[in-house]
Order: sequence, then structure tokens, then C-alpha cells
Amino acid sequence: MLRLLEGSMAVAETVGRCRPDVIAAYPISPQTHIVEALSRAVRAGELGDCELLNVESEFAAMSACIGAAAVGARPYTATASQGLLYMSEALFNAAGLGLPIVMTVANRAIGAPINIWNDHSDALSQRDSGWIQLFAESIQEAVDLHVQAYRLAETLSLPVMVCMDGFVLTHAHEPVEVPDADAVDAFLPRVAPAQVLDPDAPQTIGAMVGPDAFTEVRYLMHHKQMAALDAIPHIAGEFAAAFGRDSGGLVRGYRLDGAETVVVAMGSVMGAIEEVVDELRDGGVPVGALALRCFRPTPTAELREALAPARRVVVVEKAMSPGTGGIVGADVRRALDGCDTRVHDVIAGLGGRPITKASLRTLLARAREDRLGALSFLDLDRDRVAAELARAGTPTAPGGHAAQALAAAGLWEEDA
Amino acid sequence: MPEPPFAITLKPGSSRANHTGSWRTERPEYVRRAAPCGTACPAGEDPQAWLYHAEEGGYEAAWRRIMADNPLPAVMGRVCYHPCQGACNRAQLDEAVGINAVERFLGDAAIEAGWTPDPPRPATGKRVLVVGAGPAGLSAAYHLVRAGHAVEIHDAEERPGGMMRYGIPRYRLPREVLDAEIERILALGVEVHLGSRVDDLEALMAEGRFDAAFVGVGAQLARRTYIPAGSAARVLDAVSLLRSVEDGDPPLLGRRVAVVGGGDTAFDVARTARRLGATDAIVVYRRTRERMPAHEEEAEQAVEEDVTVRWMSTIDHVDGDRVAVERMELDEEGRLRPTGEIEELRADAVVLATGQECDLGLLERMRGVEVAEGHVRVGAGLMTGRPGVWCGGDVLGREQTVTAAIGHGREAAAAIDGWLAGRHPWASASAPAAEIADFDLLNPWYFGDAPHAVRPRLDHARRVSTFDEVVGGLDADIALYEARRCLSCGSCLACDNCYGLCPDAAVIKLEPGGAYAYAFDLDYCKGCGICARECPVGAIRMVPEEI
Amino acid sequence: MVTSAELLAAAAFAGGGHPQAFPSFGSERSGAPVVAYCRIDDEPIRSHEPIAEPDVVIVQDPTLLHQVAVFDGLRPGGTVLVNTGKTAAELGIAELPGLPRVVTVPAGQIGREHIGRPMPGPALLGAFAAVTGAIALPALEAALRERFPGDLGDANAAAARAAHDREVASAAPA
Amino acid sequence: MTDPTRIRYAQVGTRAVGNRLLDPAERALQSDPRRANAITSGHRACRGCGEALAARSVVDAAMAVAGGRVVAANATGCLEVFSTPYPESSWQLPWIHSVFANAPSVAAGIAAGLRARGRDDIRVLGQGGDGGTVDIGFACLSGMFERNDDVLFVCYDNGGYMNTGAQRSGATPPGAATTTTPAVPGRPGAELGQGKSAPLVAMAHEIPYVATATIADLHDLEAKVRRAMEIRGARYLHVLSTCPLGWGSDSALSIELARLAVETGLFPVFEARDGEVVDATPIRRRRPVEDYLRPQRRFAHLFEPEPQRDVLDALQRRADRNIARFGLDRHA
Repeated sequence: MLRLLEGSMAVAETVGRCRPDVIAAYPISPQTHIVEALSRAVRAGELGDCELLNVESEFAAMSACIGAAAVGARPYTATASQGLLYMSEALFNAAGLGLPIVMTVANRAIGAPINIWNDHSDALSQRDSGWIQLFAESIQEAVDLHVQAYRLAETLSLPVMVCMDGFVLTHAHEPVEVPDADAVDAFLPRVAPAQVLDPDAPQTIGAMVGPDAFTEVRYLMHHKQMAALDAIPHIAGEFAAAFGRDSGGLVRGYRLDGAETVVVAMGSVMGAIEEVVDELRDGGVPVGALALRCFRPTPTAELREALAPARRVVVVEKAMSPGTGGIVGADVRRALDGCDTRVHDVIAGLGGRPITKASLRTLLARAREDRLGALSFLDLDRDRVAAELARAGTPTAPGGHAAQALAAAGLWEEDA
Repeated sequence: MPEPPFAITLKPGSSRANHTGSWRTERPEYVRRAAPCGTACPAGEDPQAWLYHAEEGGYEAAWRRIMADNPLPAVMGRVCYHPCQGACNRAQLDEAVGINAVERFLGDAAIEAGWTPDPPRPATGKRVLVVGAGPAGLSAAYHLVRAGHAVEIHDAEERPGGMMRYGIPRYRLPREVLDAEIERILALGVEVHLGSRVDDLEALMAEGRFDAAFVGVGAQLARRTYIPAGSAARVLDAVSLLRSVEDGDPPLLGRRVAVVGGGDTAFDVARTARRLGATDAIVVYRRTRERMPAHEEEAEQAVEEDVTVRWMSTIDHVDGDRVAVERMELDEEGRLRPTGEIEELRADAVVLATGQECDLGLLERMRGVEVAEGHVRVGAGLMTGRPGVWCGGDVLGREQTVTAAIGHGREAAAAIDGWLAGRHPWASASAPAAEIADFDLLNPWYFGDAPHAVRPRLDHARRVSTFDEVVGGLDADIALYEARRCLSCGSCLACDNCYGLCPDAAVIKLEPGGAYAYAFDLDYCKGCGICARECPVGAIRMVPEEI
Repeated sequence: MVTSAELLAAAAFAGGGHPQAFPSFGSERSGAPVVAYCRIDDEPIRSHEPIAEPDVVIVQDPTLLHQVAVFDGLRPGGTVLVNTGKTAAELGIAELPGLPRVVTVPAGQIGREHIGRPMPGPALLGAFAAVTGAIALPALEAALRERFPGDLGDANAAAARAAHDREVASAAPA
Repeated sequence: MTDPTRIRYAQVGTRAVGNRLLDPAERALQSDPRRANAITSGHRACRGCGEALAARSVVDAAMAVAGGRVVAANATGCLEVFSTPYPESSWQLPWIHSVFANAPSVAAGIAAGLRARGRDDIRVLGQGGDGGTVDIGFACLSGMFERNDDVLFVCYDNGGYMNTGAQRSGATPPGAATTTTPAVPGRPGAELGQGKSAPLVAMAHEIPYVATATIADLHDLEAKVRRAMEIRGARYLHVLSTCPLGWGSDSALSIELARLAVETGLFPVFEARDGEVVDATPIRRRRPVEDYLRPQRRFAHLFEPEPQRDVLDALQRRADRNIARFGLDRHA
């Protein structure tokens, strides 16, 4: 049954139906509504024996989840931005120990400068933590992904991060269907954990491993991620069969047939992109879009299959790696290794800046005219940057790296 | 449950596959070190060993452990001047353990309960003559009989016990106690001939009835020091005085008695005089208190009984009841010299307690026996120059105490047994002296604070009027308490420190009854030395590993 | 304000539509000027971007009219609903570029009458229903009653109805 | 008549771990062959490691109370490294190591998980060195305290980061030389007036139980674990554990030094409930601080080349203050 719900409420209700045993979280915008709602539910006794820990930090939150998972309990936490970074050490540990933990990340920028609005800097900064990272395009998908995430985490003994755009999805009200409680129960049977702290069968979890075995342990972690590439679509399929909705999976193509230009992106921006694609298609322009729903592990083969036929790929991403450029773009390039397809990184929507359809139209127009560099910044205020560079006298030797970067970013385009 | 992930998760207790013993440069060893009390005991007792049983309330076992060395615990517990307590490590903590009191408690308990010694070993067919039924002779006889030899004691007196009976007043050693312990020895099958003085040992041995002889005739003769005395003066000697008291017809001493001498006997006499009615008993001694040979507690008890002492004084002459006392002084070299200052005191009687001598007439015709300065020379195992003839007790002119005599009897008996058995060396040179558990080898921290329990004393009035025993015994509780004050120096008392404090859990508890309560698991012991350091009794030693 | 957007969406949803409502994100502090958006469609809405070209602008606080560019991107022929007792002319917004239809509603006044407090939201939404027809009055009343249980819900509904009827009346040919 | 208890203890006080003269019930658990041996032989702790002994005593005692149903969360540190190097573990109970700073939170999560799964018959232990507890893990520890999570957290205090080669921690005693507070002439090593008392901070949380103990008295240590285990909620036990390597002391002295820390007054042994000190172990034979300092190389600079009187006096005053503050000279 569709209900008009705020994204956070919908997620909280769904997480509740996944019957977590332990919820440990620390408040941070824009995740707070989720935890507040769950706190009300726990207090109201709606979640049975679920324990809610008001921890003193995100680091403690993830650590408590590690402890809970280690005794076979089903943990949940949610965070964002600085909070995700603050729990970073524990993130790597949870993945290294192979503990099934599900966490919502209400994606938000990372300071300095401090910024509470949406982009993907937080989640992407943890791409090497060993967590599975799923990105939701809509509130409905965010909801559905949590159910799949628990199934995935417990099947593979891996922690799973469900990423949903902060505010854009967490604070928006939309008609959404919260998965039926019984169906969720059926979808999430309790499975015996691969390792558990049990006095009847004591184990030592978290040994110190030296050079003699560390590489192997790491390889096995990689192998698990590769296995996830098979499990994720499989579970998405089972979910579709059980709940009648297509959500999750690795990638989702949109009007790719014969598309010369394909826009790749993650999260809630897909809607705007699709609308622009529709406009252009209606005008006979061969463009398509591809939603990357699973960022880690990287569905390299799927990306290649979907993008190889295109002439160019425009990767619109809400994060960047200063000094390099696109992050998703780099993955896409690896996937297209050896193909003629050109890949353009477009850094957009940082710190909550809207990615308007107008901007997307211009972007795609320039792409089709092959006026798009390898790396560009959507809606960058050239004058402001130029003025600041001039004021600060940042050395930009003609022909030097900085100068070329400026050119690549189209900062001198008008003058050119 | 599915297989846990590789390397990250391990099986419990799997580290036992890692033998850390290889890290060791020193290894701990359980050892037995000799407790100072035992090494100090002239009778050859090992108080630590029998206190160990007493601590557990195993009184009979404790008593039997004493009896292995000394057949007269009840006597010992009364007349011994307990050098063991002088050596006791506990004295450095609070006060020495009252070993002597516990021994007396055990001895009395044995008499009361009628415990009997372990039966003798099978008869050897050998026959040994023992001359003298004093502590030396009785001790020798006891050990010889238990070794399976036939023993025949000859003693000149009508009753056995020698100086224990005729030299030690009954207020120190009640006769029923003495009789009980002697009777227990004789009951083992010793043939006693009392009133049978041996004048010629050579002749007696020539009869061929004996395969060996032990002579412990003691020092029965008073040493007379000449004191010019008028006819009216009453001058007696200590030996005959004490003896006459024992025989029941004490001489009339009068109200004032002067005793000459500074040995235990002098004080015995003075105290006896008090009990015989003397109001003033004065001990006159030529040296300082420090140089006095009598044991401190003897002097103390005498003083408690109003005996007075004139130090640095000699009796110049006696005339009737007037005794001229000359004061002595020390010269530059600290030698005594008369001052000529004469002081007079009144005494109805003067008793000379200036030492005793041995009557060695029975050895005069005995070839090979060497006598020098009135004492018999002996070699290993106390055998005289005459093969088959041993001597012990006062006749050796060494420490002249009951305790020493008992020790001689034991040592000689062991030698005789070896000699008769044809063992070589027949005198088992007493086992290689074990390292002594000195105080600094102990870890006294672990011992509770527990002051020495005092024995009750007879009240003053009865002490100066009767011959009742002055020093009382301990009741069971206090005896147990006193026994448990023993630090068990050098011998494991199973306190579990080594077991509990080993960081590597490398100590194994063994079933009770073995040589040691624990063993080291050298597969894991890293040789840190904590066990040795924390052993309260110094029963663990670290020894270098050969690498 | 945010609540109004949600109520608008709720009313639309109750009417079988596919609404979407979201605030202008930020750490809101009560009293500070805020903007909220609402999309209403018959189809599920894909875009989540802020509305750049609104069909309708609802101004709850007329004092912002000359401080914030509230009419930016307003579609030609769009509608502006302003909470005020004055006329558009009095407010100086009668002649706006693109000549949007300006509707003034004494919403605070109506709110005070029915709810007891100058709450403009319900009245503005009632007027919105009347003026745009994008949502039906009963759906709005239902949404208000669901959001504010009991008497308060009835009062809110009454305020909405009053404003609605007032607009219908004024729109009716004289 | 003689007091029977005096008789019982006359020979060897209960200070000895066992003693055959004692009723088994009065012997320390470590004297019992049936002890759990929670951390068994073959671990890679240094010769004479006080922490290995402390951990075994604590966990064994906890397991005895809980009938073996104990789960432990361990912070990074010596204890973790020497007990669980792949492929061997010394632990015989369910045990987990996550990271350095989070042991208290992991333990809290375990407790919550067990409670949610209806398994609160299983008790939870948190463990760490002073670095993991007093410094980097302090926020997590304080949170665990403040929420009154059902965890007994034990800090094995060896006064520094010994796992990484003896650097200074917040629990390093003033005057001690560490590799980050090296001894230089005229300087005290670790600065006076720095460092913190984790037990006192724990008390400030008014949690049900806080206690200190040392490896020099296993009876006391075990008794405190027992009492702590009889309570639910957040409990804290701070155990002084000798580190021969970091302290520069003879491995055989590990117990002796812990004893001296107590007898000098430098390490007060006490017990607190709900934020109030309810008991303090009186000093038995008071010793000057120098007796404790001299055998340790980390304090050698206080005596050589010439004694740093001011520092020694300051340390003595520190001990005196403890003695006055906790009434440690009751019997003295």
C-alpha cells in the first residue's frame, strides 16, 4: 500500500521490519530523522527486544554494531558525512572481520568547509573499507535496499552500506510502499553466522595476522566482494519476485538502445537525468542513462557491457578526488579499458548544489559537440574562481599542470 | 556452525602448540633446604619435619617423626635449652617458634595416649653392651634395639636415667614423665641391669657376649675446688646435694645458702635450696653475667624465685656461717684478677657447683682407648681407639647437656649398626650437609603476624615451697597455633604460590604423597623466576640452562 | 511552511495524485525565511531537484516580497498566492513581469478566526484548492484532520474551507 | 583461649595463593587445578609478564562466577598481540579483538546483542591496557560507564604503551622514563603533575562498582572480580600489572614490585560503590617510595648520576597523599 511518507520515516519503518536486535547510533544531519523514528519505535516497544544504544560517537556506534554482530545479533546504525569518517577505523575492522552489519548513510558533503548538504564525498571516501556500497535513486529504492542489504550481509558475512542522498531523499515526502512485515520476515530468515562468540563453542575472533597470511586474508576479502557481484542481482531478483518491485541490483540502464551518449550517475539525480534524456530522445537525440546502483563492489563487466556500444560516457558524480578528478569516472574507465568509448568526468552537485535539468541539457549539448574535456565541473562559477586565483596569485605557469587543468575545466573557454 | 574465516578466527587454546620453554635461560627446581632449627639440634632432630605434621594436627605422626631421632620428646620438651629456637628464622620476623613447647606437648600427648614406637626391625643376632642408663645410653639402646640388635644396659644406680634423674631437679623434670619415656624404651626389649656397676669393660667384653659396647657413664663426680674452711663450716657439693634430694633425704641447709659457680647446676642448687626452706639463696660467680655458662632462662627463673647473684666474686674462705667474698675485676686484657677487697656475708651452708668429672675407671685396662684431660677421644661415629667400643655423652667432654647426650647415642648407634652390619664406611658420614635455608632465602611477606605463645608458669608461692613442675605445657589449640608459626624453612609447604603466580601456567599440581607437590612444565616455563622469588619457604632454586 | 508543503502533498495524495514535497534543506531555525517545494503529478515523479520554474508560488510572509526573489522562474501565467489583508496593488505586486495572477488571501486573519492563532497555512491551502483545482477541498480537509487530530483538525479544516469558499465566491460572476 | 582464626592463619597468611592448611574455599581460585586457565600456556608474553597473570586471574575468576559463560572484548595492545598471533590463540573463552580504542563499545554492543537475543546469562568482559583504556579508549569507556552498560571493564595498567616499546601514556607514573619522556639530566622523565587516575574518573560516573587491585594479591583481585560479577551494569577494575620490559625490572620481581607499589602508597588499592569509596586495603608494612623505584630502570635517572631529591620528594609526597586520602595507614 502506497503511503505518503518522509524518506527517513519510510526507511526507519522498513529497518524496524527487518527486526534489528541492536540499534546504535549518534545524531548527525541529515540522518537524524531515521534514528529518532527508530528510537520512538523501540521506546514504544514496537521492535520487541531490540536494544537501542545512545552511543557517544559514530565510532562507538559502529563498534557496538561489531560487538552485536559478533554474538549473532542483527545490528543497525545510520550516519553521514563527518560521522562516517569518524567511524572509519571501525568500518575497515567490521569488513575485515566479515561481520554482517547494515548501515544507512544519508550522503552529505565533508568539510572543511563544513557543509551539511548532499553529495557523495562521505561514502566514496570509504570505498576501500571493504563494505558493500549500494546507492538508492529514490525513497522507494532506499526502502527496498535495506531489506536486500540484510539478506546480502548475512548471506555473505559482509557489512553493507545503503547510501541515500541526504535531505533530497531523507527529508522528502513521496508516496512509498513500506515492505510488508511478514514478507520481510520470510525474506530475512535468521541464518547461523559464520563466526560467533559462544561459550559453548569458544572462538578467538580478530587474531593478529602477519605477512605469512595477510595477503591471503585480503584476497579472500576481494573474493567475497566478487561473489557479491553475483549475489546482489540474485537477491534483487528474489526481492522483485517477493515484493514486485525492481530495485537494487548492480546497474540500471535507461534508453540505452542506440545511445551514442550515455550519462552515468548514482543516486537521486537519476530522475532529473532521465527527464532530460526523455526530452532529448523526443528530439531524436540518441542519449541514454545508466544508474550505478552498486558502487562497491564495482560491476565492471556490467558497466562495460552497457557502455561499450556508446561513443561517449558522461559520468556525473557528486564527489571528487582532489588532484585527480572523478572517482566513479575512474572505475568506468577501467571498465571500458580497450574500448573507443570516451569518458568524461563531470563533477556536479557538490555540497548540495542542485543539478538542474537546464544544466544537464547544456552539459549534454556540449558533450555531443565534443566540447567536453576529460574533467569538468558543472555550473562552476568561473568568475569567482578566476577572481580568487587572481587575488591569491596562485602560480599558474602557462602550459603548466594548473593551467592545463584550468583549460580542461573550461575556465578559459570563453576567452579561447 | 560453518567453518570460521581463515586466519581471522582461531581455535581456543591453540597456543599450547607453541613451546615457549625454549625461551628459557634459567630453570626453576624444587629443592629441600635444611631448616636452621634442625642443623642446630644436638640431638639430631629435624623440628621442621615434625612440625609439618603438627601443623595439620597430625600429632601422632609428628611424634613418630621425633621418635625417629629422639626417644625422649617429653623430657626434651622440658630440659632442652632448645638451640633450635636460637636458630629459628621466625625470630627475625617476630619471635622464634616455641619448638620446645610443642615438642613437650607432643611428648606428653604420646604418654597420655600411650603411643608406642614403631616395632624393631628383625633380630640381627648381634648383642650390644650399653654402659650407663643416662640419656646417651638410653638413646643408643633405643636406636640399636630398633635396628634389631639385642641390647643390655648396665647402670650403677638403682634407677635408670642418669643425670636426668640425679642431676635435674623434679620441678624441671617430673619423674613420672621421665619414667614413662624410659619405660617406653625399655619395653622395646632392652635388658637392663641396674645397680650393676661396670668396673672393667675389658674384662666384660672378654667374656665375648657382646659384639660391641657403648659407654655413656656421664660425669658423676663433683669437681672439688679448695676453699679454706673452718671446722664449723658446712661445705657441700652440688652433685651429692641434688642426688640426696632425689633419694629423699635432703641435708639441712639452713636459712641462708651460698652457691659457688655459674653453671646451670649452680642455679638448680640455689632453686632447690629455696624449696628446701632457705630464705636467702645467693649464687657467687667469679665472672660477669655475660660469661656465665648457665642458660639465661635458668638464671631468670632463679631470680624469679628470689635467688640473688653476686657477679665477679669468689669465696676467699668460710668460717662458720661467715663467708668471706672477694670482689674480682678485669685487667686491661680483660682477664680476671682479685682486688683484695673482701666482703663478708652470712651463710648456713656453702654449696660448690663448680663442675663435674667422669669416672673412667672402667676403661683403664682397655687397650686402644685414649683418654685425655679426663675425657675419651673418639673418631668417626664416636668409636674409640678400640674397635667395637663407642663412647658418648658427658664422657666426651663436649657440650654436656641431655640433648647432646641423646645425639651422641643416636650417632653412635648408627655407627655401631653399620659396623655390625659390616658396612663400609660403617660410620655413615652424616649425609652431605644440605644448603641451609637462611632467612634471606625465604619470602616472609606471606607469613601472617603471629607472636610466640607463652607457656603458663607455676605461681610464685608454690615455686618456692614445692618441687611441682614450674613450667606448664600448652593446650592443644595453642600447640597447634605454635606449630603453625613454623615457617617450614627450606621445605615446600604446598602454599600454591608457584602454581598460582606463574604467568605461563607452567606449574603442574601433582597428586599428594609424592616427593613434591608440584612439577614444572618445562615445555612452557620461560624461566622468569617469579616462583622462586615468591616461594615463602625458599624451596625453589633457579639454575642456569645449558644452552 | 514546511508543513504546508507536506499538507499540500498529503491532500494531493489523498486525491489520488503523485505528489512530492520537500523543504529547502538546511539547518532550519524557527523564524528564519524558508522555502518548501511541492510537485503534483498523475505519474510518479522522478526528479528530486528543487523546483526552478514553479506554476504557483505561495507567500506566507508578505514582508519577504521585496527581500527575496520569490517570483523567480515563475511560469508565464502562473499564480501567486499571498497571505495579506491588502490588495496586490497595495503591496505593489499588481504589475509583475509575465503578469502572473496575484491572489491575496487574509489567511492569517482567517486562521485567527477559526483556529485562534494567525496560522496562514490552512487558509492559503484552501485558497490554493479553489484557485488551482490541483487538489480537492475534501482531500485537503482530510489531510488537515489527519495531521491535526480532534478539534484542532476541525478548526484547520474550517479555516481551509472558509478561504476556499471565499475564493470561489469572488471568482463567481457577480 | 586463642582466637582460632589467628591459629588458622598463623603459619602462612591467606596472602599465599593457596596453602594446604586452608579450607579450599578460602584458597585463591588460582590455586585450583580446575581453574579455567582462560589464557593458557604458549602465549608470547615476555618472561615474567604481570599482565598475563593478571588477565588469567581476572578472567578465571569471572568465569567461575558465571559458570564459564563469559565473553570478552579486547582492545589492541600487548595482551591482544601476545595471546592471538595467527595461527595460535591462548584464549579459552569466546574472545574478540576489534581495534585499539573501541573495546568498551564492542563490549557494550555484545551486551546489548546478548540481551536482545535473550542470552544475558552470558556475562561480558572488556579488557585493555592503560593505553587502550585511559587514553585512546577513554571516550568509549566513559560512554559505556555513563550508559551503565552491563559490562565489567578491566584495565591492565602497566604504565605505558609497552606494546610499541614503552611510550608514555596517561597512566605513566610521574618520574618514569619512557621512550617519549626520555630521561635527561635534571628532568623527571614523565612530568610531575601530569597523568590521570582512571579509577577516580570512573567513580565520577557513579557506576555501581569501581576497584583497583594488583597481581601481588590474587585473593583481593579475585574477590573484587567476584563482587563485580555479582552486580549488573557498568563496572570497572583497574589492575596494576608489572611490565619487566617497560619498567626495566628483573622478571622475577614482577610480584614484588606490585607489592611495593602498594606498600609505598604509590598505588592505592581500594573499592568504590556508586561513586563512593567503601573500602581501602591498609598498607601492611609501609615502605619509602625509593624501595619501589630503585629496582626499576625507568626510574634509574632519579638516582644516577646523582639523586634528584626534588623529584623523589615529590613522589614521596604523592604516596603520602594517597595514604592520607584513602586512609591506607589504618593498621600502620
